[in-house]
Amino acid sequence: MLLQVIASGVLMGFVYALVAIGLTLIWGVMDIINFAHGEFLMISMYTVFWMYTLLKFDPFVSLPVAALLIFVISYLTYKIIIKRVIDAPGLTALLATFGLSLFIRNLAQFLWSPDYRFVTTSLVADKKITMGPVIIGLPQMAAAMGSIIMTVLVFYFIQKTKTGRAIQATALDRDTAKLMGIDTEKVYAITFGISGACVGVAGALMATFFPVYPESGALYSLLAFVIVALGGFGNIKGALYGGIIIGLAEALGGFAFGTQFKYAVVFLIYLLVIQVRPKGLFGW
Amino acid sequence: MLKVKNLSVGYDNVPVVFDASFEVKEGELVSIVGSNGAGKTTILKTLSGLLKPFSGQIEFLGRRTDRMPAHEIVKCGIAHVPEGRRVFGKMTVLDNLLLGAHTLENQDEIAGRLKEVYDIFPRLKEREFQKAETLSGGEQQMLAIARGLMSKPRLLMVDEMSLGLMPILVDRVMEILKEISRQGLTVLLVEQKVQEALEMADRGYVLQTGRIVAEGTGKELLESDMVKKAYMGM
Amino acid sequence: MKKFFSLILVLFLVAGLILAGCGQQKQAQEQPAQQNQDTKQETQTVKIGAILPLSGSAAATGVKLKYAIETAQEIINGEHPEINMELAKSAGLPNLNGAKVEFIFADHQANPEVAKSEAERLIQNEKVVGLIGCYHSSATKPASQVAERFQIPFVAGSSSSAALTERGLKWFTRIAPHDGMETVLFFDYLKFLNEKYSAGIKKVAVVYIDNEYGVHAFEMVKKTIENYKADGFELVADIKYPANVSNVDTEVQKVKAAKPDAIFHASYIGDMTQFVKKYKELNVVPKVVLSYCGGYQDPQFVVNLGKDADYFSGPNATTSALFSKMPDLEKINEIYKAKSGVDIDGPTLEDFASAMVIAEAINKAGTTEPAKVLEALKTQEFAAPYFVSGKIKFGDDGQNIHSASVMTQIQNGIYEAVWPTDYQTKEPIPAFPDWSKR
Amino acid sequence: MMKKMKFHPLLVIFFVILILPFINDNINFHHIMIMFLIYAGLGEAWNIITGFAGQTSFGHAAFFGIGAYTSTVLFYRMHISPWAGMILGILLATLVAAVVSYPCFKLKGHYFAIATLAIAEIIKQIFISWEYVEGATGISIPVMDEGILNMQFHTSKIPYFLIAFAIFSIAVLTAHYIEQNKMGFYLKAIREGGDAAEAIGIDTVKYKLFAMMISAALSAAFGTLYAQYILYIDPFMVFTMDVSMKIVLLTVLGGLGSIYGPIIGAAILIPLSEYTRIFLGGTGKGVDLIIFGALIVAVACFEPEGILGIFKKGQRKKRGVDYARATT
Amino acid sequence: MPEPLLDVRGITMKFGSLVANEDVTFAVNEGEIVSLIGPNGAGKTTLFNCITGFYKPHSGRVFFNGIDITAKPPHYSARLGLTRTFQIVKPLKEMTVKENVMTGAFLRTSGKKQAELTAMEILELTHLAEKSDVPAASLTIADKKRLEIARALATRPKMLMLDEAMAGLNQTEIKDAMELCLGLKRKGITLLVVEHIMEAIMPISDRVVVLNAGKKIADDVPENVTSNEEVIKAYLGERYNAKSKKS
Repeated sequence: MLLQVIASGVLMGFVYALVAIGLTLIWGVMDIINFAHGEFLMISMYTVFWMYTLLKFDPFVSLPVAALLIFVISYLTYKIIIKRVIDAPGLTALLATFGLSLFIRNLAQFLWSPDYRFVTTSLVADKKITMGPVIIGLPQMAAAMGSIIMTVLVFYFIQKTKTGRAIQATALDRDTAKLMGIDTEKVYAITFGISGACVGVAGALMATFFPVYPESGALYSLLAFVIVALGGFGNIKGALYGGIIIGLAEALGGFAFGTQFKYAVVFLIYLLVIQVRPKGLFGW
Repeated sequence: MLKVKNLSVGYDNVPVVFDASFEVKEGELVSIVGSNGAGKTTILKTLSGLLKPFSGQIEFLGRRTDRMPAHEIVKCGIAHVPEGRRVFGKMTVLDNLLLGAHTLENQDEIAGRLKEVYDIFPRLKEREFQKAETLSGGEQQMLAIARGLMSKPRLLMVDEMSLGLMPILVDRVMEILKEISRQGLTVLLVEQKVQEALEMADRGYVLQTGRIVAEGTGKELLESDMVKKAYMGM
Repeated sequence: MKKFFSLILVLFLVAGLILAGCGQQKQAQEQPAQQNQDTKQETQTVKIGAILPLSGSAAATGVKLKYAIETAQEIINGEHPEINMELAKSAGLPNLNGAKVEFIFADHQANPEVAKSEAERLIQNEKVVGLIGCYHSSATKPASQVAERFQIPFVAGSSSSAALTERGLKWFTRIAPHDGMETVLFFDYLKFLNEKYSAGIKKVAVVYIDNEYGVHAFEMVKKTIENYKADGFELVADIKYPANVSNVDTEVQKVKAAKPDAIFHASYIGDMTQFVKKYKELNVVPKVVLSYCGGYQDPQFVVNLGKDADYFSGPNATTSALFSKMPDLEKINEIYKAKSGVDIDGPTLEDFASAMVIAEAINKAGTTEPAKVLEALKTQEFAAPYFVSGKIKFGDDGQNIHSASVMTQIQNGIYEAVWPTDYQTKEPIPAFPDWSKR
Repeated sequence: MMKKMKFHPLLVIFFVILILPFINDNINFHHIMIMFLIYAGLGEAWNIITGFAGQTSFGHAAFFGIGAYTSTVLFYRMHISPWAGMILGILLATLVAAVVSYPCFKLKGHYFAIATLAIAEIIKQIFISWEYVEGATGISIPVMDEGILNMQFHTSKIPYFLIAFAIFSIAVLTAHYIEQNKMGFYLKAIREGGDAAEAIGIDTVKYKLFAMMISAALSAAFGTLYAQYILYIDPFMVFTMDVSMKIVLLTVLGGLGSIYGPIIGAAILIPLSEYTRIFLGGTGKGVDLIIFGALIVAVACFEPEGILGIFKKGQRKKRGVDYARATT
Repeated sequence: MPEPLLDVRGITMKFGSLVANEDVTFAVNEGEIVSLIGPNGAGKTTLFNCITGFYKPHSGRVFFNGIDITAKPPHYSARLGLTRTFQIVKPLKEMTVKENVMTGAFLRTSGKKQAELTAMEILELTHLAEKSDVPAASLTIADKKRLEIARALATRPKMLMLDEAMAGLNQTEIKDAMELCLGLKRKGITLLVVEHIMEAIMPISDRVVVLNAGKKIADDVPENVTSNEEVIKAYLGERYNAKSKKS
């Protein structure tokens, strides 16, 4: 049973990481807490759901569509809203993203009703892998694989491509980045877009085994905040490891102390880790 | 090549530079000298587009650049080596250099630039994959200049490169700049160390509390009594 | 500068005041306008407040409840001779010269604070003569306290916490069976299965959400099981999970480890669905799963889970399988379905009942005077052809003494009534087949 | 300059707030005024630690909740007057603030913010699971005879309003006093740079701790009032992140770091949220929150320094011109 | 000989494998102006940070006025009368000049009036009085440096540690700064000055301590230091040496 708990915890951790990667990117590059991140996730889940319901598309088919759509939405969010608040003092950006999250969440309720919905069949639905005493659902497995692939992709993108370098440079020193001929406005918009694409992929993968409803995104974004802070803001690897740690903490904590305490354990782990590493596990 | 007319600029509605006019001709090495707070850095920041002028005109190679965003100006051929080096400490030397070549598209051209730059600064080649923050101050300054050169600029602007460098290194970097200038690149140097800056300059301007108070060849300025007075704030 | 500051501040505050004033004026204007219209028809309007979770995490249910109450309003105000109910046949309330009933909806956002202030507003500003709602027991508590203070009758539909009727409130009544009654029902049903089908159910696990609803349900199980020890029942696991749970992996593993024969669930639709998915994934096969009034009763449960929803059971005020047996219910459902697109379900029907009952009480009292309405509520019996019990009667504590619920089980995607045997639409299936054999 | 002014702007604000409920005797308006005072006061309290000292707290609901629970539990279990409960709640919240925030002060920026959020969530979970305080079930405060001792008033909201006004005034005056005196200077120095502050002899940890404790104490007082006013509390309503975020939002909306900010912010946000809900909430489509969200975004975009920013901008322009004149 | 005001004994500070200070020992007597010089990366600022408590040295002790202040928080030393300024100025940007100085003055008083009086007095002394209501952020570099000193002075220190307070100033401003230092000395304030500009500090220093690569290589009166071959080689560089001799 313990094995199963650990396996489930790690798998869930990968899913959390999936959500956190996009968040950490914006946070690290622009120092903005995007409270609407969860809502982007929710839109992605709805996209997949509607493509499944109306067009009978498998979630894996609609995954790129969701990623692209959220990329565009995020990109526009930057252009329309974030651009105006990024240089504002203190918590203004937070105010804006919080307002945006309220707006999107309730717009979703307005448009699609607050019902809980499910994508009932997909390539991976209801399939599972049994390894001795451990049972692993294929949808979770797919999501975990997705999160690993995405971590690697985003990591590679940031480290090795020209745009990635520009993102890094902008994160480190915006003015000097401009002197390199980098259009930092564009870099920010792209960063926001990529973050959106990440969460779009996350939403598509998660829609195969989580319910879709207007509040569904908010659930994961709170945990994603903790994961990002645990891993260190802006650190892609940190988000992955942070996710796994949180997933494990939740599973093992719930197992040991009673499941009602599982999130309390998660928050406690964060507080403990942060005492030793005040800037997160991988923070500079 | 670069013409600045009646430039006024500053921060938060507070002007720092008043009505400054000067020019840089193709192939020259021009120094702007003045004590700290005179507005030298402000002028460079305006030239490279980080600040927008309150009034006045900037013309580079016949194009108005005063309303262009910074990254467009880089594409026009102006490279700005900022005060305090500002290398990307968490990134490798190579990444820093590649960032300098951000405006270039052609991979072969970038490779070519890289080779040229490594020829000028062999030290950087040795440290190619080190994080920039692990370099010494002098090496970082070299990296900053090399990074500026990567964009294949027509005009290289260097801000206060002597700041925080020990004198022996100041001399070395000055040498390198002179060499670069000799190879035909136009250089605009901003310095508070009047001696060193004017010694090597073809022409120079003296800035005092936001106003240009003297101009002439490097030698003229060094010998001019008036300049000394102005510079020392008398 | 500072003077300017204060001026602006004052302006803001005054703006707030004006806004408030405007709101009032608007209402004031609306009211006579409506009254004018009404006087033309020589009738008046009886206003009743309905406080529901119309946004937030329970909005899905709240919106359905709203449709149900609108259905009640339509039946009362319109002429529906096809439905065998007193208020349906004539337009409006016959004993009040055909006065129309208007339900005024307010959103409590699942927040007790808002529920309280909305109750006050409805009573004071909207001049409602009765209140119904609030679905969440935690919201019903402060809202009904307000009703008590203003001496306005409050009829709760689907709020199931037993604590509500234990407070000794005079002006409070409730339609739905509370969780204590439900728990007794559960054990009686299990006993029935054991006796009739030799189901051999002994070990009981309780899975419940960590809020008022879940915790209270569990307390009832703890208390009630003492009386059923003799029948061989024992509690093998109680698993409490956080509200807003993001996944239920660990919870299900704990359930699995306890190997229960029966699982009692106090869960909302979202978490309930996740549990079922996980039961399937980890191959948890109990004999019976019984759900307190909550997620199971939502028709979305079957829509989302399809075949996987089969064999789950729970008490329900109604089921679509009963429609054919109960023509009045069927007709009510037609009206409801036209609005909401889905069949009426248990909680929804209970809130529908609360709307009908309060209107009927006013009609029976022949006046909107609160004391008379309350007297009617407490003393009269109300016909409820839409419930299997057929009637509603409130006890001294305000609890409906006729349990409106039947035990249902989902079979082939349909909520079949399985117990008590009088209302059976299908026989219960007292064992889960293996998940792979569905 | 303005020192000898006949009235202080705060007095004007106090006066206007105080007479408003007597002009408009609509009970719903009274409710809004009470909520306005509670949230404006919470904003003032939060502003001390976040606006002045620059330590972003996302967990103020914890102190609010502790205040609410302490008095309620004492009243519910032992029939101790809520006033005594309020004082105990304040002490307890202050103690908790000191104990939990001390180890967090070495964290910078958002790491601190997330830590406060984590602490608040843990405290919430403790209360949910704590049977003595009725856990998740919440406590319905026994309805007693109305009177100042029981802090319960059933016939009119005016007494609640006056109590709220009193605590609000204390909060505003505390913030005002801090701002004008040594502590305010010190907190602002800490906000702008810990090292510089340390170098001139400011014990940054001590002052941050003071600020947090004062802030927690004020928040707890409002908690007690809130519980007595609603007469029902459960952990989900007082410990929720929604309360923390509402405090943050309205203060940022009004203007961070100024005693006027929370007042302006609450004066806009509270009536706005109440009235959008009242007029549009009944539709069940979330229209009220759509509009509400859009308005917040609009304010953030067009007035990034909060509503107060409009005035500041004017001021700065004037100063800037003066300075330019002085230097040329 | 009286006990020194500041007594630094065997300070060693490491960052990972990098040794920034190695066994540095020196003392500053009451009423002295002592300069701490050395080429870039010699570890001057690190030493400053160790003395004032921003860093915890790996070994060694620091005594101020006979009290052990090693690894005590900076505000502790400030309270004892040891205040420092920063190489990179840290004005409290959103406050005015006067408020900046008042913040310093609050160390010795809780009264706002008193703090204001102290602030005005110090602003006069540092020639900032006419800019007292200007926001600190809009000052020029020279004024910011002056403000940094003014704020430190407002804490009424026995000893002031200036970290490159003259870097980036012009000739006239440097002269002003030198005057200021001498004026402070007359007022009985002991000074420890880190500086690059030799011309400025040589005339005013009573003693000069030279660091190179983290180690102390000289500790003597200025005349002797300037003629110390090791110092010249390590620090000045040929050309600069020649030039400063010329002037």
